[in-house]
Amino acid sequence: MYKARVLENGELTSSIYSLVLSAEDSLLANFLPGQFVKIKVSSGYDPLLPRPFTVHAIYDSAFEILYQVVGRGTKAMSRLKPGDEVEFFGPLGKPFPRIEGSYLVSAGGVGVAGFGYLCQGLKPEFSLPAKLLYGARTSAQLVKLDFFSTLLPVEVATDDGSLGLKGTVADLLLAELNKQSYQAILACGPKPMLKALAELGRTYGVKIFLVLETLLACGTGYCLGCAVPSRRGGYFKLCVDGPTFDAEEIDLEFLR
Amino acid sequence: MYKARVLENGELTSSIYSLVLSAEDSLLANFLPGQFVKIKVSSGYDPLLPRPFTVHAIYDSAFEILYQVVGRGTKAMSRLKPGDEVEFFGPLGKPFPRIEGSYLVSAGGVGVAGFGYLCQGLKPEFSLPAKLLYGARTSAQLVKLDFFSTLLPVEVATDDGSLGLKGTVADLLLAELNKQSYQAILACGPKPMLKALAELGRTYGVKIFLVLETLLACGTGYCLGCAVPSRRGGYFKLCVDGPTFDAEEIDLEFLR
Amino acid sequence: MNFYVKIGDFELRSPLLLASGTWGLGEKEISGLEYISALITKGVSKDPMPGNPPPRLAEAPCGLINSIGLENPGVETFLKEYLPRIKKLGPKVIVNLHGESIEDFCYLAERFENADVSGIELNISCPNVRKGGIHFSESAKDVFELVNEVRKRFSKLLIVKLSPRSNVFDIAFACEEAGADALTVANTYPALAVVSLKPFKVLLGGLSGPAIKPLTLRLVYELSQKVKLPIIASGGVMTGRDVVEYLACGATAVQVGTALLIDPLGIKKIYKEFEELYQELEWGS
Amino acid sequence: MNFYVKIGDFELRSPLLLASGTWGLGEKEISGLEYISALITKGVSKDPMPGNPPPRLAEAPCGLINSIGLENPGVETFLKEYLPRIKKLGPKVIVNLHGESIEDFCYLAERFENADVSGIELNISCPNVRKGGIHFSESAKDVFELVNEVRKRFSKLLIVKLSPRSNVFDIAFACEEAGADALTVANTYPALAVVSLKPFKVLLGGLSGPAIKPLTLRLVYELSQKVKLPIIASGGVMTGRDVVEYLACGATAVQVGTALLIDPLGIKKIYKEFEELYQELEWGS
Ligand SMILES: Cc1cc2nc3c(=O)[nH]c(=O)nc-3n(C[C@H](O)[C@H](O)[C@H](O)COP(=O)(O)OP(=O)(O)OC[C@H]3O[C@@H](n4cnc5c(N)ncnc54)[C@H](O)[C@@H]3O)c2cc1C
Ligand SMILES: Cc1cc2nc3c(=O)[nH]c(=O)nc-3n(C[C@H](O)[C@H](O)[C@H](O)COP(=O)(O)OP(=O)(O)OC[C@H]3O[C@@H](n4cnc5c(N)ncnc54)[C@H](O)[C@@H]3O)c2cc1C
Ligand SMILES: Cc1cc2nc3c(=O)[nH]c(=O)nc-3n(C[C@H](O)[C@H](O)[C@H](O)COP(=O)(O)O)c2cc1C
Ligand SMILES: Cc1cc2nc3c(=O)[nH]c(=O)nc-3n(C[C@H](O)[C@H](O)[C@H](O)COP(=O)(O)O)c2cc1C
Ligand code: FES
Ligand code: FES
Repeated sequence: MYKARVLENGELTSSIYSLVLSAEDSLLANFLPGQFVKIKVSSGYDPLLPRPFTVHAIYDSAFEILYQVVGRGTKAMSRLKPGDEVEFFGPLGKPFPRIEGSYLVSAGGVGVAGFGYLCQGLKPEFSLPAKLLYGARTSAQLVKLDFFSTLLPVEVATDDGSLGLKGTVADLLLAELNKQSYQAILACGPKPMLKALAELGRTYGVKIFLVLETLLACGTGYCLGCAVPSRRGGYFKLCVDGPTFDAEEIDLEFLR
Repeated sequence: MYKARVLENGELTSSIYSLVLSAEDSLLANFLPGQFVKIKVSSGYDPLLPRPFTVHAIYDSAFEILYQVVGRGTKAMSRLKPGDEVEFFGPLGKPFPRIEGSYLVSAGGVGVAGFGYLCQGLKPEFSLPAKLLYGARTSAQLVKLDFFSTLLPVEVATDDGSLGLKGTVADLLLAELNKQSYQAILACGPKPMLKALAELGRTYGVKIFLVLETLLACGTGYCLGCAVPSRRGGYFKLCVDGPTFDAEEIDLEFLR
Repeated sequence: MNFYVKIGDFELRSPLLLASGTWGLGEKEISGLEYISALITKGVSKDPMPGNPPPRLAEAPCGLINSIGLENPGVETFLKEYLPRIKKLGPKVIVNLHGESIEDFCYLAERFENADVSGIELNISCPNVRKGGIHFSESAKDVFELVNEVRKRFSKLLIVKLSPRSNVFDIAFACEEAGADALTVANTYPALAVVSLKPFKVLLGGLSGPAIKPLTLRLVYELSQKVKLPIIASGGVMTGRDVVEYLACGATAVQVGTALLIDPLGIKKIYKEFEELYQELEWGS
Repeated sequence: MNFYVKIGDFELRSPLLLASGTWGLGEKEISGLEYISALITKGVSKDPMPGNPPPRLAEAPCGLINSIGLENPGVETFLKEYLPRIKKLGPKVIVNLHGESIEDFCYLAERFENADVSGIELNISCPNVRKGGIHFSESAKDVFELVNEVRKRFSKLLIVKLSPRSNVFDIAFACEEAGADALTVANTYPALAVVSLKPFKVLLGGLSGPAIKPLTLRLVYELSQKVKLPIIASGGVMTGRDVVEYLACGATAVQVGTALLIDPLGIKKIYKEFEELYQELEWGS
């Protein structure tokens, strides 16, 4: 693992946090949009496994992740303070596919985390998406809206209608696909959202890439623990073949 | 366990720290000099066992412990910051014996921790010791010297002679016993020091009480894990029969 | 809460029992006893036992290794001085028995047949004694004979506490056949800690605590599918969720051990967590 | 450092080997290989195996539960596509073998007799397959026959990897008798994790990591006093101190598994810690 210092750590909204870690620029130069890091969350052996998080943004000698507090590991992370030392490893996983032509990114909840770096446009080989479709339960849960709004057009939806469309990201996408055609969609969020988007993609004949999650042990391709069933039989390894997959290649049963 | 807030936590000298924890006065009213608390040192299950520390001093709605960083648990404690929540339980163990007549307290290194509360004189039923004999490797390791000096006469010894007598606590005690007679000695420190003092005590026919340590699991008398061999066969339980023992009652082999 | 199960005539309104050896013998106050169904005593033997010399403990990753060596005052002193005090604590009492031979166990069972206890738990699984204990678990035949003989002499609740390192299935079948009322699954796992490297010194003892939960959970799951006897789970219960997991895996009740050593106020916490989850899962309805 | 041991003709200048299934099959870079004596491959079977459906993993207190189900490309693809790549990594290669029958194992041993590998490790202890694996360990007689037959066909380093839940002593004697060169003690411990309560869903798998260290340390300690075969320890090695403890308890070498999953830079760290302690203890002199 590499050592890093906590530069910032704080709540953006109830249960979603931002963590900024120091890292050498020579290491950061290897990070590509869509990749993730794993972070050690305890000083002892419990919890044992480092937790994976996609890189949200890259700064000078630092990178940021957004994380939702869901269990013991993220709870422990939420207690980190500036100056604390943490261990991490990365970059891991495949970057986002490089898409030629106009494409959308769509995020549900903390799923937006992975798109920041892409939208920052720091890597010329990754073209900017045309728009971000972004949904959450309620407006307060739409974190980093200002950040994204300065980078690209953003359309939002909330379950309670407190901001943007009253509805889901799938509703946003449906409206969008009815207006215009896109080369591809990149989607990250909860499983039901991904499933809905994958189905929409199929109906409209537009390529859709899903950012998937599963429990990881190694994140480095060593353990074969992160099996994602392939549509053609057999398994992908989420941590090295993904986390982003062409929806056509995976068995969508996985999203149940 | 009870919840407490960290009010202060910091290094006094290399590897010896002071931790001040909030606690309700109604609870603190039960604390007696010589008793200890156990403190949970991890948020997960590793390390599993709370660590025992004698109460060093009592303040309004707060108490202080002094701890030496020797392993994983104390290392984790050293990272606590004001405002953090910790869990503890106590008071545990027997208080110091109530000694009538003039007596000495003698401490080696962080062994001084337990005598602060006694010397504060907050509990009238515990008479003040006549003197503190206090030794350490070097002057920098003599923590809380100012605190003790305002409460009672202090004689110090250092291995390197950087302050007070060049020598050990046993040397201090020897000089003291040659000068004057005492009802009893209360001693806390590393095993070789306790052994030396116990032998001196026997030679001079003065009662000596030793504050002992061993690994504890429960600290509450439940597990029988903290066996201290009795001179008369069988075992004491350090956590409920001690931690302070009459040197005559225990098998001094334990100090090897 | 409407939790209610029976093991023979033995009624439980809480799934929690206190495990042998982890709450003393009633000398010290225990908080939260209103939330448990029974107290299982530290192992009691025919004659007093001094226990093992120190060190008796070592810490392990997410676990505790102990080698107490069954320190206890012996059955007569227990009956005279300890039992009355333990009875006053409130909950029903089950006596954990240690014997070196079938005769020892029979003798003890007879002594408790008319004593004011609800049942006995035969400890054939202590890893920390030279004779008896875990050595019984080496042969299903011996266990059958042991339980069979004890059964003849003891009419109340008869539990056998298995060792996880034995051939649990054969031993469990033997207990069932011989007329036991329930099984405790399981005792600690034989373990080793290096106490010091120079000079080289080890502690041989039994591992308890969270580390063993996934292992004992597996044993309970497998055993409950193979034997009809009710299973009382023991191993690493720290939270209400752990209790629920054991019940879901086939246990009838669970014992709390190491958790109480760590947090003397832990019983109430575990019970409350259990209650909440039990209701959330609508198990009671 | 002057660490040097031999198992048969097999020389080790570091006590570290990489455990089966915890470094892939050489697809991904592994840092610190200069500090290890050999790579033990993921289990290789006669025919390709797809592995188990997800979930394959669960976290446990101080441990990891896995049920990979021996996903592997089968011996022919392994020999053609994987072995050449693994050989290029540098260290000697030991192939971990999985068979459902004695015939399977014999077939595999023959295939590797003339392949460019230093030895084989017979996995008679995988808890995650329906046939073969741990089921072999139920009978010392079967194990004797298996090892005996394989020995006739394989002249290089022959290691048998034991299950901790078997009767290890009898199995170990059987291996010794049948001509094995060394034992790996031990594989993962059969364990269970409750993946979800509603609907109730469990993962049956093998427990690895720090949680099992005190248990495997005990097995190594006891076995090394009873069998003459060199013992390669495997279970929860996370630090240099763990390596030293295993050697002090009778192991000839140790395998690093879960530790590498957690920290891909861990080999160097463990080796350096070991080296320092080894010198401090003056074991080399
Ligand atoms: C490649 C990858 C990238 C990720 N990026 C992000 C990110 O940028 N921001 C973010 O907030 N989260 C991200 N996650 C999810 C994040 O890793 C988990 O939320 C985190 O590991 C949970 O740790 P915990 O200890 O708090 O929860 P635990 O106590 O381990 O678990 C709490 C609950 O969450 C479930 N859970 C645990 N891990 C996962 C998982 N990986 N997938 C689904 N459910 C899980 C458990 O089953 C349990 O119900 C990512 C996951 C992957 C695989
Ligand atoms: C009743 C009592 C009161 C105590 N009061 C104080 C106090 O006021 N201030 C203070 O600094 N320390 C005190 N101690 C000792 C303190 O509890 C230990 O130093 C601490 O538990 C070590 O925790 P760790 O996780 O840092 O070390 P570990 O990683 O657990 O161990 C580090 C090293 O210390 C040894 N060790 C661990 N615990 C003990 C122990 N209890 N006795 C002897 N050796 C041990 C281990 O064998 C190991 O070699 C007291 C102990 C007892 C029993
Ligand atoms: C300190 C200690 C002493 C124990 N003494 C006994 C005993 O006397 N008899 C017995 O059958 N089990 C004994 N046990 C085992 C426990 O009753 C329990 O089965 C085991 O610790 C596993 O549960 P746990 O993980 O909840 O502690 C003891 C355990 C500990 C930790
Ligand atoms: C993900 C994973 C996969 C494993 N696959 C195999 C295998 O294919 N064959 C085998 O004999 N052991 C396998 N093992 C067991 C390890 O080789 C090792 O013996 C065990 O994990 C204990 O060591 P550890 O605690 O250092 O991980 C696997 C272990 C893990 C964690
Ligand atoms: S998490 Fe280990 S291979 Fe993906
Ligand atoms: S530590 Fe448990 S009885 Fe003393």
